[in-house]
Amino acid sequence: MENILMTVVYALVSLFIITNYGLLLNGVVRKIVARVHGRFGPPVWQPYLDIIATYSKRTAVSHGVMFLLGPVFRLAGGIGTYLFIPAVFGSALFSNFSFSGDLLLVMYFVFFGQLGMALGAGEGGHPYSAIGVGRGLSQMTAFEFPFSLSVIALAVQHHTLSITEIVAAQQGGIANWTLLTNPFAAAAGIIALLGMNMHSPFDIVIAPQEIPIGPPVEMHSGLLGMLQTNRAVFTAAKLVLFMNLYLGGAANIPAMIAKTFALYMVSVVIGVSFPRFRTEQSIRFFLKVPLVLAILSVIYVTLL
Amino acid sequence: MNGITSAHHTHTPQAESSLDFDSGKYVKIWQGPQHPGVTGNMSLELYISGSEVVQCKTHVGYLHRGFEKLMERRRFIQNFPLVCRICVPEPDTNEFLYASAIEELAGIEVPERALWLRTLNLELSRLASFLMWIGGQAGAFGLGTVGQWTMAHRDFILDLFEELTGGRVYHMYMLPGGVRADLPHGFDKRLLHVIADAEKLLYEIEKVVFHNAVFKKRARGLGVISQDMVDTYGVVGPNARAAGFARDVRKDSPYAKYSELDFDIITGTGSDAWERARLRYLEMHQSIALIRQIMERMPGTGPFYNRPPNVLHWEIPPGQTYVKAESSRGEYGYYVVTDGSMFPRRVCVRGPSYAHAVTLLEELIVSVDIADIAGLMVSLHTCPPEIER
Amino acid sequence: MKKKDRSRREFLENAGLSDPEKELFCNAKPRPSKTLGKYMEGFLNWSRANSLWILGYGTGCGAIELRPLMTARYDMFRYGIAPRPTPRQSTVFIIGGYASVKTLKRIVRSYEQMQDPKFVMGLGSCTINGGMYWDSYNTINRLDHYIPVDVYITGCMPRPESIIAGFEELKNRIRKGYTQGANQYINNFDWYKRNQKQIIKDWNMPDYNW
Amino acid sequence: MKTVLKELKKTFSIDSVLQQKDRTWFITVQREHAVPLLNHLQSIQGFTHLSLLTAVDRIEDNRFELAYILFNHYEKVTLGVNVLIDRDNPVMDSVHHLWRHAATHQRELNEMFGISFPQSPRNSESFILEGWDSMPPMRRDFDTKEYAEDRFFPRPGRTTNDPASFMKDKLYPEGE
Repeated sequence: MENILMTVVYALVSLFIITNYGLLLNGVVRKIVARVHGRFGPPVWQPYLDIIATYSKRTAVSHGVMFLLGPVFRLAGGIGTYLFIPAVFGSALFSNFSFSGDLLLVMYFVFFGQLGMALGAGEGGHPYSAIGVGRGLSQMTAFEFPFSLSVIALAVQHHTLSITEIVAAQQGGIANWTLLTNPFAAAAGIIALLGMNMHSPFDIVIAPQEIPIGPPVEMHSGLLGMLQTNRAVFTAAKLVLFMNLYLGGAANIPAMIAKTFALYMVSVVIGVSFPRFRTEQSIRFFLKVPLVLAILSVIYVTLL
Repeated sequence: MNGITSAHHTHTPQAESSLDFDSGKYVKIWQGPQHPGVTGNMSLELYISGSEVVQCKTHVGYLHRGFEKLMERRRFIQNFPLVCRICVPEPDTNEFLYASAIEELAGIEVPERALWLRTLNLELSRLASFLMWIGGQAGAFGLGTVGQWTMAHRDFILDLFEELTGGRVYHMYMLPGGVRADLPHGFDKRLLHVIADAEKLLYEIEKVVFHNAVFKKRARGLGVISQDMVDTYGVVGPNARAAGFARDVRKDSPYAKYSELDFDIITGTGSDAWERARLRYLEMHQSIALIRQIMERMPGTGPFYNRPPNVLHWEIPPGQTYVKAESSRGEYGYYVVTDGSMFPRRVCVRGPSYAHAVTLLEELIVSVDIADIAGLMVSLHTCPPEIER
Repeated sequence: MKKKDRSRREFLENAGLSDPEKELFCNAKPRPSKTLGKYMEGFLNWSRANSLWILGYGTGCGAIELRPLMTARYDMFRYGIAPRPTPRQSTVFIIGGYASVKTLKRIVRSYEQMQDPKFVMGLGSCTINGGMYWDSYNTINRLDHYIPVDVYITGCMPRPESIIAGFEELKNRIRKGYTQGANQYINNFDWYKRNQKQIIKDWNMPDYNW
Repeated sequence: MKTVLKELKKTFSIDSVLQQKDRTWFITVQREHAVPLLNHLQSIQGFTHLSLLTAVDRIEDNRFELAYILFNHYEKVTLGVNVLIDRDNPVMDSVHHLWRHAATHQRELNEMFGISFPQSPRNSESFILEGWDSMPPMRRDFDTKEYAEDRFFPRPGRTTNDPASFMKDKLYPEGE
């Protein structure tokens, strides 16, 4: 009994820590992007201020229950994703509920949030939200193919679907990481992560010049605040998940930060240096090289 | 399919009748005026099926200030603060045209050096406008980085303007009979320095934008202006040159000192967004070269201002004229009519966007993906204030 | 809201709309919003002052100086100011210079769709007294007759530095607690509406755009 | 250009010819000859580019003066065709079949001067103004100052200097 209580307390603590980490990560990334632009950029703690200011805005309009539930689902998706991943391998504080949920559950949570958001945004009634939802879901289906296939490759390779065991199988030096033991799967998964992170050229959902700004166009005050919180949690959760899957997890906090940051930098650097795909271009992109890589990874592990 | 308008159906008039907008197959979306992807303050009334535009009506007039009416009740000299505000990104063309029209009608001589200074100003403003434009073009496709760089460099050019004319955006530099001020001391060194930096930036931009696969994917085949559209739609400037017509007011009817500068007209083939972007990029290099030429060939000293007669009761004999110059968007024209009184009888401004942003855009936008509308508008380089004045 | 509130609610007649349209739009009359306790509101004001989101709507030629402001030369992100493309999420509405009658209609619409608390900055002399278009038949003279204005920035055009100074002024006002522009609008609702309808002839939108 | 004008004089009645400057000419033709003349100029004489179509309000002799500014890209000649039409019943034939963007100019003329072009598409739609209920603003007898002052709540305290006296003090203190 205490065991489960302690786990809950631990999970809440690690959730709190990971939220702050996500916020600071966003702040740092804004700084880095600003430097590429030749600017100083906002202070690192700007995301905190933005969230407080957003929550502090009053709201006078509503578009119905589903509209209110959309961001809730999104945030639930983000938190759920995180809660079933061991953030730090072997640490009781950061292992969350990873023993009780396997990779499939996490994958479900990754996409649960977007589906919930789609429902909520559709309720908003703004044409741009509808268009944005359509774009987002179609792109999501596109990058789900390589991602799922590379996950299947991992499962076949390590004979398990539990993330903890996948991480455990990668311990003992960089040579055991999936990045090296199964490079195809890693490549496919990380390219899928680019799409998941929604930086350029895959930021077709919130394309400010095209459909400002997609699904959250009607969201304001608390709802937008929830979305911002989710952006912090979900980004960190996704990075932790991919770190666990491909970069051999992390034995301690600094290792986790280093690896997730490096992983995120891929998206950011590509994001600042590329324009945006059109929807069908992005779908075609995901269904070409990454899909081939993913299939190769499955073949590779089966031949292994 | 998406994003590609082919020449054959763009030339036929829009088939409003064949489309039944009550059938529920089409969604009506107002893009703008409050929309980051619309250039300036105008709006598009779009009928889309899926994400593809089937019909568009442009709505302008959000920036209408009634310049032409206001000019009729201000004296000739009082109009100079007004004219430069007609086109915000590139005011010098307006100043030059109004001044030269007045000089022509009143028969005022302009000293040699003033003409050189005017040419310098015009070319600088062209370069500044182009820099702003390429940032917008890249930003419309989602590459905000280039915009950040170019706007900063445009600002250095604005600093030069401020040093030369005292105004950052609006200069009011050219008056009938010359220009207001001579070059400050050491201006040429600073100018050449800024130009060199801009040139360096352009080479970086070429790497980032024109060697970029995604940009190429987006811009190729977007908004093709076929050869036979150019005359019937009044397409001018880079949009026409990209279609293969060697038309440039600086060559066709030379003004200021352009007849003494050597440059040749850059043309492209098959005017789509990529070709236009490429062409404007080359024209930026060209105007940098022109500015260098001007600085070389400009006479060192000399008078730069012939004082006009007493501008208080300055009556210009009746007459009419049409003067034009090549702005960054194409032929910019002023039609000025005087009736011998102290006020102009009629001043009509012909902005190049007048044809580009209304008739041409309504044709090109058909069957374009809604994602490409911003890119299409920017690639036509539309500027609303000069449409409605 | 509570039951008794709903019983006391007043409704707008939305005279400009046709009957089928009347069902589409909410016709409730807006009501002033209440502020929280002193310290809580102070804390929120501090955060509001440090994260200002501009509505991305270049209503006039003043917008030309917003782009240098947003970009590398005068980097306004340093001060926590960022552009935002939708009215629902933005805090500051910058009226860039003169507002023609056609634009004023959109300005009113966007302003009413912004969520409380919201602030308005009038850019350039044209918003103060018409500037050099004071005798034009299509541009308004005084912006504060149509929407409440927090800060005016003079000049034509105002330099980016002066816009930044204007933002500092706005921040000071917010920290001091002058955040009730929306309530001022709602309390003098009829006066503002009368002024707006006097010059916007074809009023084909609801009286208050929720 | 002179040969072109000679040819034109054969078929159309040209009232006046004015060479404004080198390579810029203005001719005045009768209203009924205007559109055929423009058609001829575009298709045969190579004046393929319509720069501008605008009007001048000649209120003193109760006429509107339309000005079609054409440009010949081969001869590099600018030609302005002026047409005087009656101010009381301002109707003109459309040229949008020759130049598509002429329709836009004609919309603007219809709105700003009240000159109607019946065949021109969307001619009666409002182009720039919205909900305009007064006389067309670009007519000479429309006083924009008065209109603005009784509608737009002018801010008190604006002092208007008489430009003559004010600039006399500033610019020409010695007096000329």
